[in-house]
Amino acid sequence: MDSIYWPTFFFYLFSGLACAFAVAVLLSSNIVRMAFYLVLSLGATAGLMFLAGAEFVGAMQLLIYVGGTLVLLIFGVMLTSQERFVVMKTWAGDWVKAFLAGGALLFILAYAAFSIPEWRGIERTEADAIVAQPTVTPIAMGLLGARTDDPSRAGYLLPFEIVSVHLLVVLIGAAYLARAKRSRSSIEKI
Amino acid sequence: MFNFPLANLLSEPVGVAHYVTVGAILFICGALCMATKRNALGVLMGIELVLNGANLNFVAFGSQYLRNDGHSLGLDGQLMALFVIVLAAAEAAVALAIALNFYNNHDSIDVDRADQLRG
Amino acid sequence: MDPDTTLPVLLMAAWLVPLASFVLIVLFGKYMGPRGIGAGYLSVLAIVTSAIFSLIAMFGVWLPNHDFPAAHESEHSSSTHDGAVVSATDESHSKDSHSNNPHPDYYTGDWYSLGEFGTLKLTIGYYIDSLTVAMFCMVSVIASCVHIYALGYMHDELHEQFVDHEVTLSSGEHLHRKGRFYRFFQYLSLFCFSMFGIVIAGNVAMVFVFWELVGICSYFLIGFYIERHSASTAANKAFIVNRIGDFGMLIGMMALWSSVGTFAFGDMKNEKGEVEQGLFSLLRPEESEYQLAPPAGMIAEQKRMFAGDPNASAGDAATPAIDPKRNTQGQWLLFIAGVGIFCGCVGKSAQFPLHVWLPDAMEGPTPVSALVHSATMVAAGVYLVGRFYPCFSPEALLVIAYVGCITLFIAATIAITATDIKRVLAYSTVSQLGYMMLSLGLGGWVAGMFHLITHAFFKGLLFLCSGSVIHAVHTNDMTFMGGLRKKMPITAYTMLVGCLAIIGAGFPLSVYGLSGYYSKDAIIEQAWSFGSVNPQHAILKWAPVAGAFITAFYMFRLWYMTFAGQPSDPHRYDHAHESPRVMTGPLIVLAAFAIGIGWPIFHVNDLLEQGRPVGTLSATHGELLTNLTIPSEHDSHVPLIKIPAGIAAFCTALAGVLLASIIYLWRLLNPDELKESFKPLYGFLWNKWYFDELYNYLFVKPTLIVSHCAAWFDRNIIDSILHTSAAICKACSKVVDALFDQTVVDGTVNTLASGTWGLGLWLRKIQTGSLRQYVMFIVIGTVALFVTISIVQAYFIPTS
Amino acid sequence: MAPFLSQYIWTWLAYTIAGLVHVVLILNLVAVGALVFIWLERKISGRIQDRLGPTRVGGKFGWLQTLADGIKLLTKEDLAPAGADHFLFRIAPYVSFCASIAAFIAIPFAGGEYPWIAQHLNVGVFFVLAVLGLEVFGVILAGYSSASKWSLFGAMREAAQVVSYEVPLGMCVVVPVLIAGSLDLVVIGDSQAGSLLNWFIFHDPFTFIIFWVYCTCATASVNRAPFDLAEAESELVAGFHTEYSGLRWSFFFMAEYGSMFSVSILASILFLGGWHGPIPVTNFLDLSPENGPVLGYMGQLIGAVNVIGKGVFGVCIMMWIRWTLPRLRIDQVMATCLKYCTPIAAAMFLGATLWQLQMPGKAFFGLINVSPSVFAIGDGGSATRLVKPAESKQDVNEQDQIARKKPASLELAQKGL
Repeated sequence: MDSIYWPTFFFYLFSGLACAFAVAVLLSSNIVRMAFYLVLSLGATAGLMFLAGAEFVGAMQLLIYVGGTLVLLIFGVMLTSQERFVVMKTWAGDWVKAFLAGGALLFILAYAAFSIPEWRGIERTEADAIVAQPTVTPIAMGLLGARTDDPSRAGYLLPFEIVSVHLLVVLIGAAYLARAKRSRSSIEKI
Repeated sequence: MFNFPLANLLSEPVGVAHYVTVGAILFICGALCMATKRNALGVLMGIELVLNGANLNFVAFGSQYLRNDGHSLGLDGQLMALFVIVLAAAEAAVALAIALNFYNNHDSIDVDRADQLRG
Repeated sequence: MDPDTTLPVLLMAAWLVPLASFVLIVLFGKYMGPRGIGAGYLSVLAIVTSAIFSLIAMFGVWLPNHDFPAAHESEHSSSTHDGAVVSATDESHSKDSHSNNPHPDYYTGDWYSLGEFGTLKLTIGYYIDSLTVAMFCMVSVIASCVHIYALGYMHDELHEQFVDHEVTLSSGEHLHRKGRFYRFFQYLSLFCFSMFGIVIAGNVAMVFVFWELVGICSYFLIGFYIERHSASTAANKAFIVNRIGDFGMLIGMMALWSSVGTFAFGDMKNEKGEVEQGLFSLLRPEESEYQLAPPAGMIAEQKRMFAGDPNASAGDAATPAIDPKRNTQGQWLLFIAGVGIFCGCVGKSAQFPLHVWLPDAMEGPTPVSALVHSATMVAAGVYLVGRFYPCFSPEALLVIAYVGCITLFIAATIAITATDIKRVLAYSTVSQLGYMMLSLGLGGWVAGMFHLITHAFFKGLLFLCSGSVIHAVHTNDMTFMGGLRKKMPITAYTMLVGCLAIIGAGFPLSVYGLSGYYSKDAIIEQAWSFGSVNPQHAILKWAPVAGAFITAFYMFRLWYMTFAGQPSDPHRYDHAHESPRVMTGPLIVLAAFAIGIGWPIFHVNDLLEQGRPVGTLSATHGELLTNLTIPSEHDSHVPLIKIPAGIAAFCTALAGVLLASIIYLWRLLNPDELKESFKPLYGFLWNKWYFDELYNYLFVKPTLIVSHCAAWFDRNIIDSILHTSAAICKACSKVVDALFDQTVVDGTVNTLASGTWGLGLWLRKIQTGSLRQYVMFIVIGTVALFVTISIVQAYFIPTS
Repeated sequence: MAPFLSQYIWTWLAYTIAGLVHVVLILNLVAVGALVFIWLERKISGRIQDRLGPTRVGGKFGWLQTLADGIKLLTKEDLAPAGADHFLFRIAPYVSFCASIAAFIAIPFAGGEYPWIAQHLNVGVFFVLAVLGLEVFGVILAGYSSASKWSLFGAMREAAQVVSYEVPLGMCVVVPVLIAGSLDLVVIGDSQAGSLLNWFIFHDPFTFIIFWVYCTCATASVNRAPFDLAEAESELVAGFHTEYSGLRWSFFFMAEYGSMFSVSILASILFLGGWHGPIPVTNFLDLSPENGPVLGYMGQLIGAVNVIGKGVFGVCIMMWIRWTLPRLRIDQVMATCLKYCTPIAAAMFLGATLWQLQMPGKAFFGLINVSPSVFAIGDGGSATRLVKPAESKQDVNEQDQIARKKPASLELAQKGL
């Protein structure tokens, strides 16, 4: 038996965390706790991304998802809670149906994933020889339109710009959608 | 010699399949979340989980260390994941706005009450 | 300048400019200035441009390149001038009488080929000789005057609301409509274009096309006040009567083409450089010294027609039984062709028996009348006779002469009693056209054409004057006029010039006179010359003389009733006024032409002499009527004929003027009493020889009876058949409806509909509106997709 | 440290020991730092308000006052409101505190080839920002789970404020990243090697302005006065931590001071030269690793002192501001962010970009040249980026020539544009 390969150890640690908290999100009925578990799950996923060599994506995941999205989520929770703790019970039948369907899908996906030999991972000897390559600069150059890994392929300047504009539009639209409506009486006063 | 499958679990590197399985678990948790939560924000969290599972798959396919045949999406996988993250943020903003409007109109965020489009 | 290239271009420009104006006005007329006034100016600009091009063609190209032949008429009429010349002309004269003239100078060619069907070639081409150029100048100058005049005359149409006082609606009000100023000029431009087209046409087909175009223009213009019943019926009448003539013309054309095989007038080189002989060369071949000789094809055709011999061909005709004295081979066909073509001219030039449309055509606006009666439409008929002159056999010419003679007399007599100022002029036109036809029929080609030109000027003048009067007093009836000389002197004295010109006033046996003096005297001389060789046709000798008397009488009757004496309607008299300058200007110009156009120094006669058609100079003898002789035109200039004819013309005209003065100026005889004393005759004339009634009984009534019968047949027999079959159909379809439609068709449709409805109801259950269930559907769908694909892959796709 | 240890003991043990050492060091830094800062704040506020501050406990300067407070808090009863969500209520302070401490994982205290840093990340800046952003999460959980309207209001304000201020803060941070060409904090710090003239704050006018924007936004994002709306005593009793007592309350407090310290250190690394002092003492003394481990260690120590000193200075400035300026209203806070800070940051970002394009390889407002090796675009790792002394002379010469050629080609490029 070989010595422990530490990335595998951390993979199982983080994936266990991520899955456990994802299940916790599913099972919890308190919306704020759900949000809390979700943050943890996402944080663990960010760790998985670091492990897969995508440290920039992981950092972005932390920064945007955890820092931004979830704050918005909780913001929404506070604005929409009519009681102190919002609990909405789901029918037991829904649970059963959901778990049946979900279980079937999970089985299929996992079976499919493990049925491909190339996806089983590399040999230990190869893994020990890995020297991590930083990915920030290639990603940055890719977003600016120049691919350093494969110069023959097109960069991502156009999608990047589209996403930027899209984001701007969405934010304006969201602000418009969410702004407080004036009550009828105040309009009449004007 | 027959090896017990879990015997060298921690001593062998993981592969894409492991990541995909984790992604599938996250995805299914998210999907079930969407299917079972009556709270609109719960549905939104389910969506986040689904997207996250998908992201994990992208990253896994883009990683150079996870496949034994040397193929990978390379940078594309990571950039896809980045775009998904950004779009998810946008989606969350819009979804929250919708939820707020919904709340304003229904005094609740129970999605089961949003069935005006029932056939 | 090379006339071969420049003449066609110049005349084509003159021809097409009115078309351009027409097209522009059609498209943009409404937007040209306030209520389309710009259309008038555009039209005037176009016709003046045409006139300038025509005059350039005449004075810049034709005259410098073509010397006049040794003058005949002018020398003869002024034989006292120069003795040396007399002998020379006598020599040439004697030579001319016995030999025939060759082709005149002409230019012909095709601009554009429309199509070629076997030997039939349809082209847009030109045939230009001195007659063409002269006609171009005449038409464009007169049309320019008329256009300018119309700018003033049609001024009422410029109002936004034009009130037509002659139309009363059922509500008792007069008709109010928008002004149609631009439309009037649009038609005028098209009219001029069509007339130019006839004149310049290089082949028969093109002539026919523009012939019909002129017809349709006259229809539009006569019916310009379409709301007036009289105007619309007059337009219809003109159109229908013209169609009758055109039918004859088609027969003539077909007769010519089927036997001769070409439509072109002149000889033309084709692409290979060979000369294709035209109509004139074929009918008057050079070998027979330009005598009219029916070509081989015509002889064969006649054989086929008359003998019923379908095998007859040109080969048989190649060896005819030659009887030099009396060769009737092909003459009948020639006669038919000639008379057929002449039929068209009868219709267009309002000859007896188709003259009835012309007086009715007075319903159009006066500028239209002026244009129709002087330069364009009626002139077209005479021009066509002149153009086809080489194709007419002596017998056909005799028919022409008799028709002209009858026309001139009938029209003149009707004009005596007419009180409508425009109708008097209209009948005078018919009468003068009769003169022209008579002259042409008697061999006086130059005289007829000369009279065509001079008449165009003074008749245009007369009509414009009458229009001016009508404009002033708002009525056509001369009995409401009188004494207008003081109110509108320019109109009065220009009209007097017109009257004098039409009666042929001049110093007898001298060279001093108005334009009519020369042309009319030439016609009478020709008639006398003809009478001297054909004593059996003496009536043709005296009719023009009598006509001259009547002409003088009614023309001066007209002038006296209008301008002299006391005003018969003081109210109208008080409101009368001289017309604006835009109308009097053309009057003065035309008056100048009416005075001077015939003067020998202007050489109009010589110009026409240049265009004398091939082989028409010498005297010819009839082949079918052996005792018929068409004399040479130059024979009429011998003093033996010229002097008595001139004196007779002068005396009759003077007598007519005197009689008119006695009755209408000095009032020595009361016209009403005369009316009473000659009541039957007066009634006969007043009713225009009962021509309309005659035609009514002869043609209209029978047609109506036949059509009533047909209508009865329609209504009773055919309709009942239809109704019965419809009822049967209905019954059948009711049965089918019950048996098939309601069960099978409706059943299918209803089943489909209810099936769709049921499916929709079932599918509706899936649309729960529940977000969560939709997610479940997605998950289940994904699983199902995977399972399906797996099964398909495992069991149905063979593994390689 | 771990590789060094793993030569002697099991690898996993070596890593564990190394990790523990790092954790202890960082925890000490934050916890002890908080003790010091609380005492410091009391003294400074006293001085500003013309009084002495704590004097009784702990000798002359009252330096034991905080420790005494800490003991008092430890002994207090750990209360939770009846309606609270106990689980979240208990866990919220730890979330904040963890986030605050976790930021120090990626913060270097000394650079060079062997930087003093718990975990060397090549996306260090982002990591620090992300983790600092997580801190607000604890605040929100606390405010929500307390079942108190004051807490909820405080948390709401906090959420709105922090989320808003992250936008200009991110833009401010990107400018030094842009100039250094890396997200790696070690690289950024080493890019400012040399004297005060090489600091990014003096790099060009835009960075000079954006430094102050950064200060404003950083103050706001750590909820310090005048942006401390989340705990505005006059309106909300104590804001999100109204219901907390004892040790849990002190965790929030430590998290706050930890965040202050971390943003200050971040400011010092991004703009103020990091571990490079205003005068390059280490260079004068040749305190580099090449001259032996001891001298190298001395150099690193001086660097750490520099970083911590600048951080403390930043914290003191924040305290000074707190006791000087009145608190803003929430709408003023948002207006400051959205109407002023964000546009200014965006404009400065653009200006700095253009400046970089126009004057590459220059420092101190474009007045002096910098060795181009520092500015060459590489990928991340500091080890590959630092110039080896043996080759440096030739390299510098060559690269100088390249640098001299560069403006010409850039000019051409601009003309082409």
